[in-house]
Amino acid sequence: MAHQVNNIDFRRHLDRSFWSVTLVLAVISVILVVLIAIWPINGTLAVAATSDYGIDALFKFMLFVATPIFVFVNGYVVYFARRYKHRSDEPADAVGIPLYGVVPLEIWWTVIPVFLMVVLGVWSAVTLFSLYKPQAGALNVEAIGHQWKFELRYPGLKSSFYGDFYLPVNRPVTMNITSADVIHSFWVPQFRVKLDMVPGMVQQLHFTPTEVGSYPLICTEFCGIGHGDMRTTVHVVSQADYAKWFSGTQQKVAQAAAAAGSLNLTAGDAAKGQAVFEQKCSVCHSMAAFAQKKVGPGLQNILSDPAHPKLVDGSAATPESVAHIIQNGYSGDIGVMPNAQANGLSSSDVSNLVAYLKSQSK
Amino acid sequence: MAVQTEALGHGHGYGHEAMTQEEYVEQRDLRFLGFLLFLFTDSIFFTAYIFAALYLRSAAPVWPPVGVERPDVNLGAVNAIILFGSGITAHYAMHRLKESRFIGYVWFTIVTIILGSLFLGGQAYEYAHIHATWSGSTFGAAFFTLTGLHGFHVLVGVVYLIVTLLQSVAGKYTPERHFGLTAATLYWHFVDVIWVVLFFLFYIY
Amino acid sequence: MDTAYIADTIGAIGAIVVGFFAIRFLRKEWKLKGADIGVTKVMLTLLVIGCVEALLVGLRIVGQTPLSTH
Amino acid sequence: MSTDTIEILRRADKPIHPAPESFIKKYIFSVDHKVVGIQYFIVSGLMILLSGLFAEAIRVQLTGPHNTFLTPQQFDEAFTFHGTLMVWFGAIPLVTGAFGNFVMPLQIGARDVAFPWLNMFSFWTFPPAVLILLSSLAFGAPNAGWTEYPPVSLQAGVGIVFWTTAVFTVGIGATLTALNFLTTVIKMRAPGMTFTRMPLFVWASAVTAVLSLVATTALASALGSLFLSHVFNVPFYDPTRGGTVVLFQHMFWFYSHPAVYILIIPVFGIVSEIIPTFARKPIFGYKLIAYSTVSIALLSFMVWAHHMFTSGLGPWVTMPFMILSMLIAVPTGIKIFSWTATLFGSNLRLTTAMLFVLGFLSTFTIGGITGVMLASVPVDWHEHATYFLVAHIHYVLFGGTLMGVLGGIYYWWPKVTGRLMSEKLGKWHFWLTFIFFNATFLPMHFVGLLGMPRRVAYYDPAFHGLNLFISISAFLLAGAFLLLFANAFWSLKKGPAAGPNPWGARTLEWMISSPPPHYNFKEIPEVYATPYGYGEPLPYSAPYDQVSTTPTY
Repeated sequence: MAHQVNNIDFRRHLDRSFWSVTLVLAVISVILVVLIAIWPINGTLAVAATSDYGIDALFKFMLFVATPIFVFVNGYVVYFARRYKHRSDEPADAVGIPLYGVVPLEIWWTVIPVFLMVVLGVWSAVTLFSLYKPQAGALNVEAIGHQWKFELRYPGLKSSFYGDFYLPVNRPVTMNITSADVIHSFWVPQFRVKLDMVPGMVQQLHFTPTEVGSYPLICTEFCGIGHGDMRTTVHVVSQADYAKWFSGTQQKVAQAAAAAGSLNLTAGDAAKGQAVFEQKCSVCHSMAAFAQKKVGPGLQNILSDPAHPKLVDGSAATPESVAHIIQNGYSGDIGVMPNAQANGLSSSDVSNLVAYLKSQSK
Repeated sequence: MAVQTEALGHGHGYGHEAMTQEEYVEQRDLRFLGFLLFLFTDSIFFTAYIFAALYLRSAAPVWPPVGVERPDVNLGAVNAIILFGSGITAHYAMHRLKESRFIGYVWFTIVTIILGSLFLGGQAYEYAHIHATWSGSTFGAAFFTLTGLHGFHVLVGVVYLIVTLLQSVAGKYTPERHFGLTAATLYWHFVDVIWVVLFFLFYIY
Repeated sequence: MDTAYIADTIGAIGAIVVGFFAIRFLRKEWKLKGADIGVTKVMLTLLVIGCVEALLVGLRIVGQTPLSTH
Repeated sequence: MSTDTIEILRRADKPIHPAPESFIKKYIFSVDHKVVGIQYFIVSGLMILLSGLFAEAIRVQLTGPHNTFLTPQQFDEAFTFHGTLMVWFGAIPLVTGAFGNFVMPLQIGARDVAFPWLNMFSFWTFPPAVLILLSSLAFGAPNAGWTEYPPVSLQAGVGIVFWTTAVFTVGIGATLTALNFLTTVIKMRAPGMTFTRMPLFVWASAVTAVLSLVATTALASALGSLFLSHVFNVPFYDPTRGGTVVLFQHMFWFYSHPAVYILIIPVFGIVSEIIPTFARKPIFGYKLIAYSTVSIALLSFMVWAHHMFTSGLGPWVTMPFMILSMLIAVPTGIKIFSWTATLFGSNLRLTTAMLFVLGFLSTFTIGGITGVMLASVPVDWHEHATYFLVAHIHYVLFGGTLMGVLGGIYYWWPKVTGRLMSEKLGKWHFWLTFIFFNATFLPMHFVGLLGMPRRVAYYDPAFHGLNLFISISAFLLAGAFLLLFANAFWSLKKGPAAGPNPWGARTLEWMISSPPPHYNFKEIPEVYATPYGYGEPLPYSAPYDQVSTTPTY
């Protein structure tokens, strides 16, 4: 009962009808491929940064490969379904040709896809590595995801801000992205770049905006009930406009800082500091001996404990160095502490906190 | 044909005792394969957490993190040897039963149960004295999750051995038919060798 | 005497004894056939590795933390 | 392994379990694989309906860019329940528990699965899991999507505890079913049925069982860690205490990528059964189809990180995952080409089941192609977590799994119930499903590429038109399912008797009466060849070599 494979002459089905359908499908594929080739992706979704060219070409290449496969599979399915449909004048138990397989054909449709995938894989890998390559003289911008807004930090701006931001055209940009709470994502469709903003981790995105315009910055990683509205705008502008915006923002930030009050450690109020401590700090710190940890160390006697004359960052414990850590945060072996910005502490909050810590140190 | 249908429709019980030896062997082979697959899938459970422990370790600048201490390695080794030794006694017990030396089987099983319980006691002592907490650090998270899971397996194993012991005293197992014991012994071996990996992971590496 | 020293001695001697029996069983079962024997062989081999671990700890070749006194 | 070890279990006077007499033993706590299969079918079918309702709620919300039909909170719960119910409570139990249980033992000529009691137990983990999950709606439902990435999932209330417990419970059943099936396929095949003579659905079931065995326990550990994080504040995923949130994604996707294949491989099996039956010719390249199933399964364990290309793994980690993911297209392509080639030179009966399978070929091809696009990291950077991804997964899981399953329902319905369904209604059902499926999910590719992220309750008004079109198509797609229920109802009431083999198929389940008797096979057949030799005598021992293979529907 063993079956003889390929023991029938299937070639008589490879007749004129079959080949003309094949030809039609080939023509359709070629037309579609040409249409894809001349299709300006730019017209459908604007291209506004350099990192995209490789990606769009790759996308088109995939469509080149995929289109014939799709056309031929569907075309043959429809053609076979019509040509070989059981007719009412055939006997009820009529069967098709006993064709168990055609080994050369099976080898071909294994080998060709492997080849295509290797080409695609190598091309993708080359593009992938180019995406991770930093550009010389890049503008370093930090973006931090919050529930549900983007915080931006520019070098030269003493403080960060939320919302719309500006990038100079034709200057390489390195975006340093992270998150303060849950996972967010940084996506500008027109730049074709997207990376997750992962808490506890900084990722870099490299690109050069090439087209002046305003583009949406969208969070694509689900981040809670505000996810749907978590978007802002990135404005790509000329160098001159960028300089104008930058100095304007610098002033605004400075004014805001002035309004918040500069850091004056002598003016701290321990009672107010205690309230802030209980609200903001007590999640991670207890007011007990240094060794009694919650997340961070216990903070009692921090300014006078002989067992711990140094702080986690190695500096001697003084009101100034404590204030420094509260303002700038800390990240190292024993954990991560967010900075004053992320904790939502104003300058007066910091000085009140230092006063409170001082009052708790013998 | 009619007779066969009748038999199929109203088959008599297929209980353990009613089986012929050939039927028993057939059932045992099926169950043995099923039990092996169970052990395999259970080992994946540990593997996933071991992967997690290694991942957390690679993410930490120092391991164990500052302020956290590993469990005491010397006592850990003694405890490990207690568990490994119980594997040997379990193996002896199995052999005694196969050789129809029933009293030997009972004694070795009792020793195995005692050693297993001793190991659990050692674990409890360790938990009480370690300078790490479950929620305090990633080392604690990995350590307590994995050793807790293993301890749970040991506990199940001890209960399993007690049950098989009571069953065999009641005369359920014979030198020819003792799949339940084979399974219990295999399970005990499994619990043993998991500790080989965990001991290395938390005490030595 | 230091408790760590006692623990080490017990661990090392125990490892040698248990390892000896494990290897003996392994040698006995090596020639036997059968699915359950095959699995047992794997298990016993791992057990021997465990004994080597414990022995190395007992001889203070590996393992970082000495018995803490507090 | 030899199959002769269970010779006695095959003897006519040794049934694997006696026929039940009481109602409870017959229909509720039944150990018969056929009854368990039907129980799975009913419960998972209900779950799919419920999940579909959640999907429709999502689509109602998205008819307008700032619709107020649902609050964002409710919207998040809706897509979480949609995904969770569909994956773990709908599709996986349907393709493994229902189809696997009913069909696989019949196809290998066994009287039941290896462990009938365990099989019953597996099923009875399922309804409690459903209850646990649904009761979370009363206590603060989980709302971070079916993936439940921390930290956002840990911010939610107690719902996450219900969620992990429910999925854990249903996972126990899935693992035990897999263990059971694998033992059954290895040990209980009819004499003469070597591995290369097994029907392709049996190949698919066995490979799926291996996937479930390895992956489901890994999921259990991921769920466990999430549970511990929430209940005992264990810092696996808390970066402020040294934890790392990406770890969960590794643990979750190590399961959930194979899970996609747990969903689709049984459907490959269903398709491989239906195509030769209605093409009336042997399946093209039997061995290559079987081996490509195995290679898909092997590859599926090495590609999990392709769900995490934007999570910050770095180029050297993502690159191997990318290339391995692309390679999965090769065995998948082999299957599609082989099925298409089977139609060549056939004598095709365009029944409803066959139409669904042809629809499957068309839509699954699109899903496969977009899969390759998502596998390439640079392109994935643009497409990840947008509606392009939503479109892709629905082309694979709806256009693939559900189309194949619908084909399977129309195909095996007469075997299960003994009655035929209406072909006329069935064809209407197919065409409406096919048209509105594509109308629903094809435009999603475009909105995604143009910039609409997934899981948003509000969106850019620029996409309003397309979203409205998608929503209306989705409502009509749901409406098409009413035809299936009408058809089933009609068939149970008035459907013509099917006879043992209405389609003229050649696998073993069609050699016995419909519905099959309690003991399946009075005499266990001996098997001489693959079942797909249309035009040749049946490859079974007497009396099964005398069954008519002339279609009678």
